[in-house]
Amino acid sequence: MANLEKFEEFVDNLSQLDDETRFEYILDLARKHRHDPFPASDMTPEHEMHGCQAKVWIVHEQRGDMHYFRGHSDAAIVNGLVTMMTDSFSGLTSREIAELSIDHVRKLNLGSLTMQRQVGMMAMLKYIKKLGLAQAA
Amino acid sequence: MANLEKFEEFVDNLSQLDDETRFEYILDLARKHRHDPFPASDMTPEHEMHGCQAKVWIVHEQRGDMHYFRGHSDAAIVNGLVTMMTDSFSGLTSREIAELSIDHVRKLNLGSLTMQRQVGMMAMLKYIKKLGLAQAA
Amino acid sequence: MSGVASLSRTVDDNAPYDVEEVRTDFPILSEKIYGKPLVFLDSAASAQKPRVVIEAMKNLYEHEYANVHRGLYWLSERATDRFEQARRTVAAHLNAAHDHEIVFTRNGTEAINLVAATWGRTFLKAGDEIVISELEHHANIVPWQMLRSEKGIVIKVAPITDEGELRMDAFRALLGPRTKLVAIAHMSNVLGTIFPVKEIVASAHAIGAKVLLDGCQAATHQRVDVQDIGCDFYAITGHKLYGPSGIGALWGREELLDAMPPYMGGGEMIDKVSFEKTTWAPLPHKFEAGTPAIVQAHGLAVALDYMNGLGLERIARHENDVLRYANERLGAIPGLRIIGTAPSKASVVSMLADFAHAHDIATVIDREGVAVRTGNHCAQPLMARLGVNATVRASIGLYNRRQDIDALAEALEKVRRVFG
Amino acid sequence: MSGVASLSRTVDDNAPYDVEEVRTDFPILSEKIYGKPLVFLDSAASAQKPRVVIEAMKNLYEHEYANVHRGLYWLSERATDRFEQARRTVAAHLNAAHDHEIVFTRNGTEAINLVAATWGRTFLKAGDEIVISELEHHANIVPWQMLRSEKGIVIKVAPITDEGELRMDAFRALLGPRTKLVAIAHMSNVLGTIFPVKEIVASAHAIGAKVLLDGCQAATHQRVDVQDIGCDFYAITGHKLYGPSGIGALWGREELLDAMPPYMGGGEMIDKVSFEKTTWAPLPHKFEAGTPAIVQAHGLAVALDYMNGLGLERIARHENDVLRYANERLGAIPGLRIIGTAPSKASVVSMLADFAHAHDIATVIDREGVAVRTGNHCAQPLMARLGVNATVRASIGLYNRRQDIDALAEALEKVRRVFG
Ligand SMILES: Cc1ncc(COP(=O)(O)O)c(C=O)c1O
Ligand SMILES: Cc1ncc(COP(=O)(O)O)c(C=O)c1O
Repeated sequence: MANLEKFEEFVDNLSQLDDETRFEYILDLARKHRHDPFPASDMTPEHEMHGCQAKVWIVHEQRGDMHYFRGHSDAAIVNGLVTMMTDSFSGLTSREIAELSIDHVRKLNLGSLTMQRQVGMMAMLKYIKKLGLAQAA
Repeated sequence: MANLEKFEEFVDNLSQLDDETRFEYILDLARKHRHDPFPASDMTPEHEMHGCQAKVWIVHEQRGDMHYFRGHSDAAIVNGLVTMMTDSFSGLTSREIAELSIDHVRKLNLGSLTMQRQVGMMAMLKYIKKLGLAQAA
Repeated sequence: MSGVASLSRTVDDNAPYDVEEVRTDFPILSEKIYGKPLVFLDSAASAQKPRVVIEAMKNLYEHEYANVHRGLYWLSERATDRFEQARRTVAAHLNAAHDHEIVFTRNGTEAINLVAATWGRTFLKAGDEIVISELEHHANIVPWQMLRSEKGIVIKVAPITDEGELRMDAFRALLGPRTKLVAIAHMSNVLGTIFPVKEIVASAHAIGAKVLLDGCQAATHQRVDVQDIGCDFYAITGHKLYGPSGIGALWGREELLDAMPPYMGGGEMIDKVSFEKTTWAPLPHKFEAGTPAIVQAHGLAVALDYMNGLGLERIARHENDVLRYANERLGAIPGLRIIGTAPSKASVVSMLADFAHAHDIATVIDREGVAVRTGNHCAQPLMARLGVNATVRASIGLYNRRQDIDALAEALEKVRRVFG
Repeated sequence: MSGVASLSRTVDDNAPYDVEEVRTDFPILSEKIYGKPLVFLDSAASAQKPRVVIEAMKNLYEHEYANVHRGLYWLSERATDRFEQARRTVAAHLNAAHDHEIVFTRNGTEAINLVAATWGRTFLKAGDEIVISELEHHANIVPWQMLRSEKGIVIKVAPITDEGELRMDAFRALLGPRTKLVAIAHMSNVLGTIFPVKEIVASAHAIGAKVLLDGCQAATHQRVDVQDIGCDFYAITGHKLYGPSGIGALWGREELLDAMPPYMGGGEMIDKVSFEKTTWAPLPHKFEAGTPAIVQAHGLAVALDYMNGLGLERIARHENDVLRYANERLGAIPGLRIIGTAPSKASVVSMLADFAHAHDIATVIDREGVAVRTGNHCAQPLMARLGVNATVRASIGLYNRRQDIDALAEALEKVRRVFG
């Protein structure tokens, strides 16, 4: 599968970190995100993903055959994770999105940030797939 | 409380027996009962006590102020226990019946025949009280 | 998660297991009753638990316990993981298409009641028909009677033969345009009969009826594949599967569960709550209100792992061997009649004795350390059909062996001497 | 049944107990999380279990396990005895007038649902009113909403003050001729407020309404006497009472329970079953269909014995001391606001931080070994009332101590450094 460069970069980076620095890394992603703020006007119920403790919004756009995602959360760590997911899977085709699976989430080694957050990541992946594929259908 | 001679006799006898002979004793009661059979015509739903695995019938009669009980079960051991209960508590006045309590059942030391059977005996006592007191009211 | 001992035992999948070795996995089996070794022949009522199950629950309480699903801390994540892993284990055990088709309940009874109270109440109306059989357990009779009182549905009862088989012709004749559900035991707890469930499902589906199978007994004696059977709901109960008390499960087809309203209301099963309007969580949480039986779900999963470690087919072969022996040995006792002689049966021997009342039998053989069940086995209508008040039922678990049958036979001979 | 250690601790009933000694009764409290000692401050979600409870259940499985009520053999009688003894223990703990007024359920949620589905469905009709409060747990909201959808009853919501107290004037104003039930928390799981239940009962009874108290939190922090309170139903949940998961109980007044139809159908809860007609067993079995959570009921009883061994009043005094300390210590952290400041409150500190999202707080302090709960605490309407999405809640169990609060405070300071 092509075009997963950004994703592979995350996988690489995370695999080289220990728990403490991995945590910092995710918070950094959230901080970077501050420079490219998610507009308040997009924080609407229609963009909100349910089922998380923190609020999560994800916006989807299709340009040609490619899908692009932007997201945000009101909690910093979740915000970092959302950023990781939207950056990872933006620029994919419908077919590529259809092929994403929980193995992708598993590959992102979150160390001690696993489980609940992994569940949250799965949910995000599902949501991203839903957005991408609904558009395709 | 007067008139519990028969009951006290059972208590005495049972307390002197060990598990094996206590069992024989109860079966003996059932066998004796064979010589004074419970008439089939009394084995009717109205005389049947519910809630036991074996069928139990108890018939109540009032003569003057005194209450008399006769009973039967299709299972031999239960039959022995029924006999013990009806013999113990026949010839009592309404007031005396009202005073019967689970302590009376506890005093009948059933050894290893306890628990479920004790529960059954409690149920019989309750039933005897119900029959005796319904009449009295 | 199954013990190392049991793993090493599975090297040759076809060889029978060493039952004496297996017995050492079950602490209670070395108990003495009135000074005599326990002979436990009542697994159909509730099975005993292997040490791995007991220890797994102890460990969870001692090292990883917290409430599930809502905590963001380590212990809660561990406990949630155990709980959801248990769901996956149950789903795999029944070969469910999706993990979220497994709903945890207290027991098999609740699993059936859940279907009656949600699917039944929502989709059935007066005059609609449910077909059950003459040999159902009360758990698969009373919920439908309660629904009948409420909705005016009609319950039709498929007859069995004297041997305890379903009369397929008569069963098919009961199916009609108003039949909405066939709710039937996969295996009888009284007679041991295993019903031809694939045929039953085919007939029911042919007329558009759904099928609920009461698998509380069957799942303990054979591999169950709900997709292969083709049924719509399947109920199991943990304590008969060598798991703890307090846990059971309903498997239901995703689209049916999705269409059903929730059963109980509370935490876990909601999405958003306001005083005006509440929306439901997705499957399976929609049906799991409140704090679930967390540790018991884990215990059940470990029990299923244990069974799989031994091998379901090997367990069945072993039990069938003991069952055959029991038929011979007990069948040879004068005055004792075995009821339930269907060719397809498992694990259960129900008996009538002409020399003593079932209650007396139980009392006497208890004193020999032999535990069997007497009574109506929560199947009063079947008792009425058979024209008996009570039977003596010996049931065989994976840890029983021929000696247990010998002990029972000897105890019964003693009863004959006392009462005969 | 409580450990010898705890018995010896009760010599002087007024002296505080040695919390360090008590902590050794709870195996999980010596766990390390990411290499740091566990600081467990989430007992309001689910409490940890003392060793005596875990061992008692293990023992039952290893030495005395069988199904209950129907067996005539030794093990079954033992298990039945344990189970019914557990009922007596719960009855005594709540000072119920009769043992058979105790119905075992899976959890507190089921206890409330049972009342809604049986008493509610039978005795309420369109237009009848139920009064709840703004701070109810979903378990005491959703069952009534489900009943509202089905029956057209009306739910009225009594407001609370900003401090978290029930506005008694407004509550009384909601009571009217159509009020049939007041269903209200005895203690709030979010704010810790203890409601004036005797006053509530008096007002409700004065207009002929029944009162159900959700005692899932209250019963863990104080002695509950249902006869003294005068309520009609009381719901508790075992896992918050230092007992196992998978068990709860409903207490109900005999005459009410007697008048209610059964909840689920199946074994145990029937008297006679035929296909035509089925009659119900007497209390409490009418409400306990199928194999109950046998071992868990026993575990709960041992947990209650353990609590009584320590002394309910001493537990309350101890917890209140830690609570006062928490209010001071946490209240001094800049940017942290404690919500829920009713004079009558117990065990719970809910907080809002202006320096970090609750989710981030939980994640960071988890890595320090500190377990607290964040989120809406299954009380979304209360969150809406307070105008917040989520709080951080620390809750104090009998084994917590001032050091735990210090650890939490230090972890929160760390959060402030990371996010502030
Ligand atoms: C065939 C059958 N169905 C249902 C049940 C009910 O199981 P449980 O009591 O665990 O709910 C049983 C067990 O008693 C059973 O044998
Ligand atoms: C006030 C209150 N009511 C009800 C419940 C429900 O308890 P359970 O989840 O054990 O059914 C809880 C616990 O979450 C609670 O805090």
